[in-house]
Amino acid sequence: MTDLLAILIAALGAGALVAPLLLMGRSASALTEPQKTPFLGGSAPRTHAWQRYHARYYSMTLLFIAFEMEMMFMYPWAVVFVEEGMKAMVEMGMFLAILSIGILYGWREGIFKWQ
Amino acid sequence: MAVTALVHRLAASAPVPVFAAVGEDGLRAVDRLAVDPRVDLVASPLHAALLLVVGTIRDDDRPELERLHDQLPHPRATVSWGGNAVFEGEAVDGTVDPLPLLSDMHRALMTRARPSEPDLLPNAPPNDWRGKGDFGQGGEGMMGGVPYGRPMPMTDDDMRDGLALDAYSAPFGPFLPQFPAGLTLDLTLQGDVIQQAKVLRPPYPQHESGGAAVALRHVARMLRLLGLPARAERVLHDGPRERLAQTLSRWGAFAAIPPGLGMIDGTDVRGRLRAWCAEAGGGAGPVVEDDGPLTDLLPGLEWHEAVLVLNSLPDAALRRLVPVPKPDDDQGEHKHEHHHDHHHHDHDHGHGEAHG
Amino acid sequence: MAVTAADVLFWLLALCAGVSGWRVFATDSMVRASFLLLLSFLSVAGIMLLLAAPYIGIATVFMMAVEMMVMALFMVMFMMNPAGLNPMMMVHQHKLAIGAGVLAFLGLTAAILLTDLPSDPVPADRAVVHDLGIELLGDSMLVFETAGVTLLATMIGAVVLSSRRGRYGDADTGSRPPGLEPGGDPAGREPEEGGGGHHHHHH
Amino acid sequence: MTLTSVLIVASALVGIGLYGALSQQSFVMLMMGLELMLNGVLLAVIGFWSFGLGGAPEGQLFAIIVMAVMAVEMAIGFALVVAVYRKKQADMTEALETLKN
Amino acid sequence: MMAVAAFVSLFALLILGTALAAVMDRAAVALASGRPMGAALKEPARRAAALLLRQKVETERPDSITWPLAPVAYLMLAAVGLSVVPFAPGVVVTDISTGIVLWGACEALTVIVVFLHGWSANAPMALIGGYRYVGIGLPVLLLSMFVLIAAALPAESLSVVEIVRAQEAGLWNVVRQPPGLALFLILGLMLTLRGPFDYADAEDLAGGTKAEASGPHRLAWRVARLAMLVSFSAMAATAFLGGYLGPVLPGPLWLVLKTVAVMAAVIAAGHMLARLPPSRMLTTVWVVLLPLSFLVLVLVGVELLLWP
Repeated sequence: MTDLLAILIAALGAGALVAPLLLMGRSASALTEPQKTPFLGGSAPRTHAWQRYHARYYSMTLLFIAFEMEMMFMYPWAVVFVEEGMKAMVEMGMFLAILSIGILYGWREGIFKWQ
Repeated sequence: MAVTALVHRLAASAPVPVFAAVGEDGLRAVDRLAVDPRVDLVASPLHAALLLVVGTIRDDDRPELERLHDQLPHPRATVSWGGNAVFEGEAVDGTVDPLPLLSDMHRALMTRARPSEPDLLPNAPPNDWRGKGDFGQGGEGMMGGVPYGRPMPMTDDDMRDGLALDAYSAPFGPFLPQFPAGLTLDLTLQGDVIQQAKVLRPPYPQHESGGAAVALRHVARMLRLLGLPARAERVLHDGPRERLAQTLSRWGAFAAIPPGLGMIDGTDVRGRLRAWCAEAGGGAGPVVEDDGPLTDLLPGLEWHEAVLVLNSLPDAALRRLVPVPKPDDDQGEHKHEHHHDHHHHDHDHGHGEAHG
Repeated sequence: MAVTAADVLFWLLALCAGVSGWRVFATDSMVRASFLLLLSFLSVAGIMLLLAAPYIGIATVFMMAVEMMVMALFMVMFMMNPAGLNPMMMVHQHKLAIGAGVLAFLGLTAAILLTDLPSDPVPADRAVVHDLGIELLGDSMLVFETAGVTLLATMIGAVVLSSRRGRYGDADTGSRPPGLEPGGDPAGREPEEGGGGHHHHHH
Repeated sequence: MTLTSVLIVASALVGIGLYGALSQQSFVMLMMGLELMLNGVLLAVIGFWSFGLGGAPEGQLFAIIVMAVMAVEMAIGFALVVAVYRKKQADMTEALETLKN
Repeated sequence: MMAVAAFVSLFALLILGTALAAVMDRAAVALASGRPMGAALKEPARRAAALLLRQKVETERPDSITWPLAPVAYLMLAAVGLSVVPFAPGVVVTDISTGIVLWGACEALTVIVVFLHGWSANAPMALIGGYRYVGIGLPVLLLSMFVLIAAALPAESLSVVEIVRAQEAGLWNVVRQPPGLALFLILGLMLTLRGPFDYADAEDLAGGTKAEASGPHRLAWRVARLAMLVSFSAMAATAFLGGYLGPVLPGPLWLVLKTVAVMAAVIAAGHMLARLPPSRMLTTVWVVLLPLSFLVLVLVGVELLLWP
């Protein structure tokens, strides 16, 4: 409860520091059409830039979300590591070794390159 | 009010944010300006207060220059330095140092002593869209029409992984600071990978015969693109010297360039950077005998790599690698359009794309 | 019954979770939809903090932040009109869906109200993260290692399905990368000969 | 804030998620509905754990498993989307023609 | 009382630190490029004033909610990240038991914020910048979480306060795991869009996600980036350099000194090495840096097993 409140106050307080910068001048001077053209070195774009964007690392992101799940287990593990000693080391070693196979496989398949 | 006055005074003494539109024989002057701490050469017109037109500008590039001018946020002003004065703004002779004028104008703009320059292009959207379409947004259905003035990109094949997503196709240049000055490429991108490249306009000749100073500026430009702007300035500041290549490799400059990138005549970008370094130390510069075309080099490259390739080439070779535009292909059409009425330039493209 | 600050926070967060969850399906922009869903998760994470679950609550934030980031990437990749420039209504069986949603809510609420819920709150001084660690390494060790294997299988499956050399064959069959030099060898991996793959557009 | 109120909020999330999952045509939007439902499940699990189980670690473990299920569902779901798109260049669960407009 | 002191410290460090970071940034540029350093002190204020007076331009059809939201959220995340850092014994905004998890959540949300900044402008350069950044940012998150977990191992807790206490009782983490700090600095470069990890706002994209931002908007983005640098540096100083611990001087001063030192290191590192093309960097992060962070974890683990 106090944690959440403290975090919210810190966040909102900081946000209030720059929010005026983004609110100022919104209506003051009307923008003209040529001003609003996105920058392409002088040329005008033909289409909107928003598109079905080809993120070249899409396979990597899928591997990433599966691999990242291991963080959920690692944080509690870190808390009890000293207490559990060797057992913790071995179990997490096994867990990470299993997941590392996935990374090696992904590497072999070339997913860490731009597709 | 005291605060406002303070802000104006502080702003007036800030380094002058300048966007440089480089024309024929303008590069040398701009590179000299880049090392001056009183000037901030910025990469986007939206970050600039002054538009500096350096060297002679082609008539064809006038509409682009005007658009660039209008993209500068108010308060703004134009200075043309050498070459043909293109706007009514201030003009300086090529032999004169423009810095005092730039500083004065910036000061005047920031203290509101000088009015901001109005737009040069008419205040009209690229396509008429207001009130049209199903929701008044100018679009039709899912992908059609011109929502908010422009059509949406359409699907196209992908050369690398075969996932046919939307291809972004647009002319890039002629005043893109990361491209050789004047070069205008019609690029089709899928994500950040170039699928097709077509030269619309060649780069401006810089009439530079080579030599250590030119090589050094090339090295500096490459370093800036590799994310080392301060190092680039250092290189220019320290002047020509030997063993520059060793220094660069300590900074990881060679390691950062993929081997085999932009291979021409058996030399890649890495090799050419090495040759630039050698030339800066009194050796021989990069030799590019092949004559292109440049547009074959770019497809398949990711944006950052493509920019590196373009900037690794010597001026003369670059101009040779760019195919001479034939009068009968659509190169001619472009010129035609500009001469007639550049305001309708976007229309034609827009509609062509929407139904394509 | 007195309303505490915790209650106010709870209902605010609950409102935020619900409204942003609903807006996910009402917005045109896929990017906004993804991050509205994230906002719903963030609100729930806030509620979890109130529920004395500091670990699960905050871990939800980082897990969901990256998942929704990836979600946004894929939404934009595969949805037509990803930014919603043309407003659209991509729903079917709309009334049925609303009915099912309302029914599920009412049914579950009724069940909750009619059930005699257990009451055994977490003691304030309980080291919940430590407990979880002990549980993972002790009694639930098998669950933990099974999760490892499952995640490995997921990783491999995702790579096999999504990468260019998936089990549906080379994705670049039929397309040949250009040469590094004119007429030279292709850049990148060369597709195998004889691939009949042909891409067709739906426009 | 009682277990009842937490569970009602959770069931509201499940309800909205169910609406999304049933009404959306596109596969990726359908996944968003599923995620929202799992969000409700997650909240319910933590609510139970917090109010009804005296903080037994199994409750947290169950929440982690729900999250793992989400991660697996997403990774495999999107991989399938990619694979299907490669094959058919379309990701709709229904044919495009039936779309409005 | 302690809570008030903590909030005052947080905002003081955030605001003054940001100003100092701006000066240091300019000084570093001057130093690295061989210019006179004299102007560096005043330049940030002058540049800020000049940005304040310029018009804020929007593109034709931006996402008008997420675009201005991005800089605000960036700064908010910097503040939340800083809220787990203790300024002195007992003076901390939130002594949450899962402090490093909260920090990790802030990292992940930062990636989203930068992406949104690139996406919202509906302009090609910004879009490419945002997307490239996500590709590199996501795997770098993994690195940072591994090294932070390694830093938390001796403390037997995820609380940042406990991590400092463990360093008081034993060794500073930088002594125990020097490569951990080095890897964590990479995260600093990534979070603050600097040098070799600046894929979002890079020069080759005419400024990337900030290419279409002008005037006050650009100022806000710059401020948020620098504030994130302060927040990151304070976190690195706390997790690896003992935070407020130190002889003679009062604790908060030590924290400030260490924060400034880390800030200087991150700024310097940003000017040190060339940026790889994103594809090469992605491979490097997964294949070289990630195994390295595993190694750090294993070394710390073995060390703790041998000398508990």
